[in-house]
Amino acid sequence: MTSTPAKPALLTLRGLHKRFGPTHALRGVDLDLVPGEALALIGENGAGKSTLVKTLTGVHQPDEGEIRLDDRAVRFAVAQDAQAAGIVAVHQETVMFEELTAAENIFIGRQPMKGPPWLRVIDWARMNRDAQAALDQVVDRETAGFTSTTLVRELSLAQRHLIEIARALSQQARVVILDEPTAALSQAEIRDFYGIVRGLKAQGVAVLFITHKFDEIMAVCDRYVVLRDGASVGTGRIDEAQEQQLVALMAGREIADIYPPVADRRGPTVLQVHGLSHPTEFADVSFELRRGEILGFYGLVGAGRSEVMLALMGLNPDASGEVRIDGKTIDIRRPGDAIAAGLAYVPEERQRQGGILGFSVRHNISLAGLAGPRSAIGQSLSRGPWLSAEREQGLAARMIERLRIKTASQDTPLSGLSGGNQQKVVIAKWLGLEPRIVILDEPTKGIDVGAKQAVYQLIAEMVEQGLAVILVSSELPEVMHLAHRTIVMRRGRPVAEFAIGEADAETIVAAASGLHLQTESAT
Amino acid sequence: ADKIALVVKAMGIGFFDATHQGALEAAKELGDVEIIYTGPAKATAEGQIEIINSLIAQNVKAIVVSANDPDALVPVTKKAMQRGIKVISFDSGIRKDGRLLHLAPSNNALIGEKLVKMSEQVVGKTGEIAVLSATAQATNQNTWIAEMKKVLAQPAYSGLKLVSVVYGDDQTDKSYREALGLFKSHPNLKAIVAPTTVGIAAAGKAVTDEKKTGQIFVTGLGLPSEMAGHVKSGAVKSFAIWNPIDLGYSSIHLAHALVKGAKAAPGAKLKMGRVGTATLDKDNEAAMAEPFTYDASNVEQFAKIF
Amino acid sequence: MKALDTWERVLIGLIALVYLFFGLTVDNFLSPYALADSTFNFSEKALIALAMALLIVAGEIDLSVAATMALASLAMGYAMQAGASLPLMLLAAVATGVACGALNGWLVTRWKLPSIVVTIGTLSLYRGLALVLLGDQAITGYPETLSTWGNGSLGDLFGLEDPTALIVPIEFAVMLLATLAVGLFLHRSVMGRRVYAIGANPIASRFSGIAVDRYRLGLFIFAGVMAALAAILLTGRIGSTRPNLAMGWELDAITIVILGGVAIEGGRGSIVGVALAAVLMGGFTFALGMMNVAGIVMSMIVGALLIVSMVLPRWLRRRPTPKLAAQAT
Amino acid sequence: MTRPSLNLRREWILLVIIAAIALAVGARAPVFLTLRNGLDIANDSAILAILVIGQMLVLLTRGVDLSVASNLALTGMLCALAGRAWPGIPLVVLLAMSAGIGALLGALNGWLIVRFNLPAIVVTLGTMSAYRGAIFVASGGAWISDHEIHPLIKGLPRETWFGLPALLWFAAAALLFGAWLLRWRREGRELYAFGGHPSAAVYAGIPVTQRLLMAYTLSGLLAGVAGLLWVGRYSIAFTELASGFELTVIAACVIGGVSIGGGVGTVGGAALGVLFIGVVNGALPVIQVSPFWQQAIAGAVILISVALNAGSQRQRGRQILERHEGTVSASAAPPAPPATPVPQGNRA
Ligand SMILES: Nc1ncnc2c1ncn2[C@@H]1O[C@H](COP(=O)(O)OP(=O)(O)OP(=O)(O)O)[C@@H](O)[C@H]1O
Ligand SMILES: Nc1ncnc2c1ncn2[C@@H]1O[C@H](COP(=O)(O)OP(=O)(O)OP(=O)(O)O)[C@@H](O)[C@H]1O
Ligand SMILES: [Mg+2]
Ligand SMILES: [Mg+2]
Repeated sequence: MTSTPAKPALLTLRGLHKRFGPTHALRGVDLDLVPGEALALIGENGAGKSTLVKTLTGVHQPDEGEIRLDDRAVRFAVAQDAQAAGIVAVHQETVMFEELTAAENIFIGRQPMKGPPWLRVIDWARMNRDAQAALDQVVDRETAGFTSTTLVRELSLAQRHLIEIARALSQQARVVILDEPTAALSQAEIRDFYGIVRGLKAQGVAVLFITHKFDEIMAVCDRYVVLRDGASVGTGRIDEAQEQQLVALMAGREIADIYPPVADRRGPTVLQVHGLSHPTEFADVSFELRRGEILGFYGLVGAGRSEVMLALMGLNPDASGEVRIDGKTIDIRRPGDAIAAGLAYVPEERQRQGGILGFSVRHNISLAGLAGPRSAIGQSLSRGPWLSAEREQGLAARMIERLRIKTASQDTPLSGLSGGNQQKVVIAKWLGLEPRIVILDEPTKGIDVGAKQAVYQLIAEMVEQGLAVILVSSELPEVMHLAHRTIVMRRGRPVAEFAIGEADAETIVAAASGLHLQTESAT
Repeated sequence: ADKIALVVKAMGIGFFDATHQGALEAAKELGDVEIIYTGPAKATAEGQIEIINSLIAQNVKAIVVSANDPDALVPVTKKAMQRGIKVISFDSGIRKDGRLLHLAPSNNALIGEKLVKMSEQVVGKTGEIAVLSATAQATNQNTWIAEMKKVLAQPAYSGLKLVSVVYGDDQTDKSYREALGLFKSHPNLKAIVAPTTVGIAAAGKAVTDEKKTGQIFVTGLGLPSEMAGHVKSGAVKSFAIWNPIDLGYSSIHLAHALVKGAKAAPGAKLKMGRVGTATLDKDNEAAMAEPFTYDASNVEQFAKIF
Repeated sequence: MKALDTWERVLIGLIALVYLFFGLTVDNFLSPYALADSTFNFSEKALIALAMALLIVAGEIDLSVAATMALASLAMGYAMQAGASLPLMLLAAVATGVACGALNGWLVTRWKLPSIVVTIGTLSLYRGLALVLLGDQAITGYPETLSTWGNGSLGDLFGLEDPTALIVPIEFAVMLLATLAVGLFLHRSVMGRRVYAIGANPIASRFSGIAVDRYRLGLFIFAGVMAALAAILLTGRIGSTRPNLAMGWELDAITIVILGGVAIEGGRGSIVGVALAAVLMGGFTFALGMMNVAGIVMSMIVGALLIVSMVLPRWLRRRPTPKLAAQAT
Repeated sequence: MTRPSLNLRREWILLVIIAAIALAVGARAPVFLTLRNGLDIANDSAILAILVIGQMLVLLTRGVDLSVASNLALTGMLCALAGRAWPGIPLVVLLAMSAGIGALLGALNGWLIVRFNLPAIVVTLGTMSAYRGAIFVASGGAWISDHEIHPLIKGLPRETWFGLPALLWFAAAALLFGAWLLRWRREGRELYAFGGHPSAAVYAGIPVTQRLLMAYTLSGLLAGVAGLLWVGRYSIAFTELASGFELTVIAACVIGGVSIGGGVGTVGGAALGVLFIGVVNGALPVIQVSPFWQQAIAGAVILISVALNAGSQRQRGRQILERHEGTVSASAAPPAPPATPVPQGNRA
């Protein structure tokens, strides 16, 4: 199972440890990066992958252990030290400066200078040119839709990711670290991205690639290292590895099929949406949802699905259209109205929109129950206007048990949980309200296989109990396996609808991207 | 020794530092008196109330105040008097029921007249004058301006025209800007009367800076030490002020007399050491002396004193 | 979110220290009269500090509270001059407070403006309006009842034979009541929990169904009401209204709130801490006053105290410099 | 770098408003439109401009420096004391002293903020009182008045160089320095970056601590120099000098479009903010607006200008739906990918 790299390693880690107060995030990581190879770093949420990246790039300092570059021990006190040593990273959180241009984002801190030594100033012209060249490597200038002088705040999430990759490329790096760089990219862009990684390898760069998607690992990586609970637990060559085996390593147990069977017990229609429109984001969205049904919303990133869901929740004040629940038209102006009508929304951006990081797990779980002014359970969580500590604790305990949330205690702040468990807390917040319709927006974005399976299991249980579920997802397998019906959106409009098993992947992607694909054999 | 507190409008004002000097002189003369010199950071009534509260707690024998607000201090000084502390006001008074007596630095009517006379001296029989005052709430300034207006209404001064009253808030930069504003909005202005030590200095500066010396004159109430330079430059011909040292000195004598059992009642005559005797009027008020005029002949000499 | 945390214990310790130290070194500092008088230094400020604490916990700030006090007092004075009865005068003050707070809240919520900028503007506006309306005049002649509220003790209020029997000042009692009420609201009520949530993450709060903007508006209005209450007491205490009433108090109130352990970035803090900080600052400045320390030096000491109170716990914990990255994650 | 058209537009609007006010006032009082008056206003605004540049650097980092006015007064007082104590002191030494003391006080703010990770508003609130009190301690509460101020200090603001008052040259130098730093130097760009996204700045390898220290130190330095000029111009130094001026400085920044939220603002805009305040302050006495109105008007102006600011910023955003023809606006959303099919396959 273990394998030594073919060439001498460029960067070696031995016995790396990192603690955040009580959290022991890294407990002994060994890893070798070799020029011209891509190493996949895989592991469940909270395994410590991002912490490792931050330690490697000088954002954090290791408590113990050693980083060797070219066989010499090094220490990076701050991020520039690592950059100077040729180690660059695309971090998991997008780190963009919205008010600066793409070129400045690419060259921040190392802008080309000109002029005599006593009056060095930024060479804007050269910087813009060089930045454009770096962008051209990453994306076709025609399809990019922006240039090096566009302000980043005008760009979409995917476009921002492209700039980050360009930033990494422009640095003459010897080691490039990519922490889930594809999370916001469309299928087409991911394919371009493969080309970029291959190009890097050809130039002799050592690549460390972090992702939760196995097809990406298979496509570009040469070796893998599995991280579990902050320790490296296995390494080997990709071409000798089995997906099942990796999953087992990550989870520390066997995981059979991650998609649970979904029963078809669809009941009467609960939700009818008619002609939902918005001046700039979406138009003519109409659909129906039945009890016990999972309705998928598929589309490329930025297709407008989230905006539609925000409108349903009364979070999009400019939207108009008709929404009926149980045949009764309801007027949703603010989230409180939607919640009172039995809707619940697990938003896409977990940390920004979903949970309150500084609040304890318990307070996060009880938040919606205490917030909804007219919700039935809101009454039972409190005594009139006063908080009831026992009831709150009771609810939190039930939810932690039911969703198998891994947390030290109810009082742990949400920020102390791994991504997958944070997601479960956000879901628990809504389940405590006993809603009738649950909207899950990219519920498995950036969470590991084990946590994904748990979320799918939860969805299956929800429909079992007669809930209606809307599942917004950019992962095709997810909607294809779980949704009874799938609506495909493109550029703010629903463009197609498929029942389960009715269409194959190619057809659905074609609808989503608006392209008529020639079927091509697998590459 | 008996503790007597001298509470001023705000710390760090030259005028009051001079009264402190006088107070110390009186204390030395009287022998058994200890002076506490204090005041708030900003010239507010609230700040003075806090200070008086803590003075009450210290069991001082007497409190001598120059009030930032004649009414606001009444409740707290009443409380002090209930607890046996003698409260008098000086310079800027407290309402009648909030103190035993008030020692005015001078007679308000006399000050008003003085201000008008000094401007007539530089302007002549006819011409435009303007007032640059302290804050719009300042009690004594407002009284003096009112008195000035009364004097100006007399036929003898019909040629003098008061064209504007502006407020520099006792801030140098604002007073300076207000003075510049006066130059612009009143091209024929002949004199600026500033009955406040901050304002008169700032106005003098503005005149010098704008090279309007000889064209516009500044007059009003100022301290010799602060005004000597302006008199020399010619921006100021003459200005007036009562003697703050004597004012502090006399107040302490009065307070001491009350502590020693003298009664403050209309018509009472109280000794003020070397300054003489104060006679209380029907409101238990006494005035010290007519303001004294300073000009090139004597300002240098007094600048060394206050 | 707990009411009694480590910081509150530190404050209690400091208060004990201040009263012990000055009690031993300054004559009369611990006499009942001095203790009662010292509460006047902070009672009204504590009232606006309570409202300020709620705002800061919710991630907002109101620099215009003291200027609102001036306008509220002014309204009360005008009502009196128009011949209104005492209840009507109070109503006028409160209505003015509500209007000022509502304008702040409306600007912040409707126009999505940062409250610090809005209230710098309204600070000038309200103070300026008071100047426009009152100019160099003052309003005096308030009814005796008002003066009793401002200056009297509970003994006076209950008409006890021997007024020394209960020398707790009415203002201090009002402050204690208000602390209790605001404390219960913030720490024990559902709405208080929502205030914390809004301060900690306004977006997630809105997504969870909290009517964030209504709460913000409500808190600004509450600040206006508390400013009106403080203005009524202060006007009663000093018996006059001037445009520069309570000048600069907004900074004192913020200092109390910060000293009380409320995080300026919102989401954390307790009312007990704020009340303790008010007592600490009041007692400390009163003691300095009894030692005849100049007012400006006193404010210098308070400024230094504010910084030390924040630096000290971090210094003692001896952590390495926290990375700024940790703030955003 | 293409600045977005929106920003430019609001600067033009501000300029137009300033011009309109000047013309309107000039119509009532022609003296307002003379060169003399223009110079007066510029002279009056010069010190404000110097302070605004410093404050802007700090605001860009999401911070705020409430202690500028106290710093100004303390430095000014110390310089005045030094001038009184050593009559032979050369001007260069005085200038270096003002810059040095100011920078030191600013650096203390910065150090407290970065070393203990404290919010700037609280730290500078504290130092605002502390520095102010230090003036009292240093001077014993006394005024240093006209004849005690060193002639060189008094002379400096009244100097004329190349036909323009020295104060204007100081302001111009500060503005140019600001523009140079913020537009042409990495350090300046990094302030924008840090203010736009503090944690990203750490990842991007920006030396965050140094940059913050730099911003506060420069703010202090400029305040110190402004202190020397202030004391010279009004030839007086006392404890309450320039008290409350920090709010005017912040107001000028805000009116000029520098965001309190960090990362947004231009030197040109800030300069216009200063000019605006200068023109309004200069106009009110000239047209004899009751002095009681001045503060209320200042407040209303701040509110209106930030509301306008917010209004113009709200319109930005993305657009998913295709736009109708002819509605292409300046703040264009990224155009859609072309419809021409790029042959490609997809495997799920
Ligand atoms: N700054 C921090 N302070 C405290 N704990 C932290 C910090 N950063 C990470 N952790 C904790 O360290 C552990 C590892 O987190 P990390 O982000 O490295 O996981 P990951 O493998 O990248 O997960 P994911 O796949 O969700 O990105 C988690 O328990 C996390 O809560
Ligand atoms: N450039 C951007 N700037 C700011 N927010 C963005 C940007 N791009 C996307 N978002 C955020 O993400 C959401 C995008 O959702 P949208 O409805 O546009 O597409 P979608 O089909 O849900 O795709 P996805 O959610 O996968 O991005 C928006 O609600 C917005 O909050
Ligand atoms: Mg990660
Ligand atoms: Mg989405």
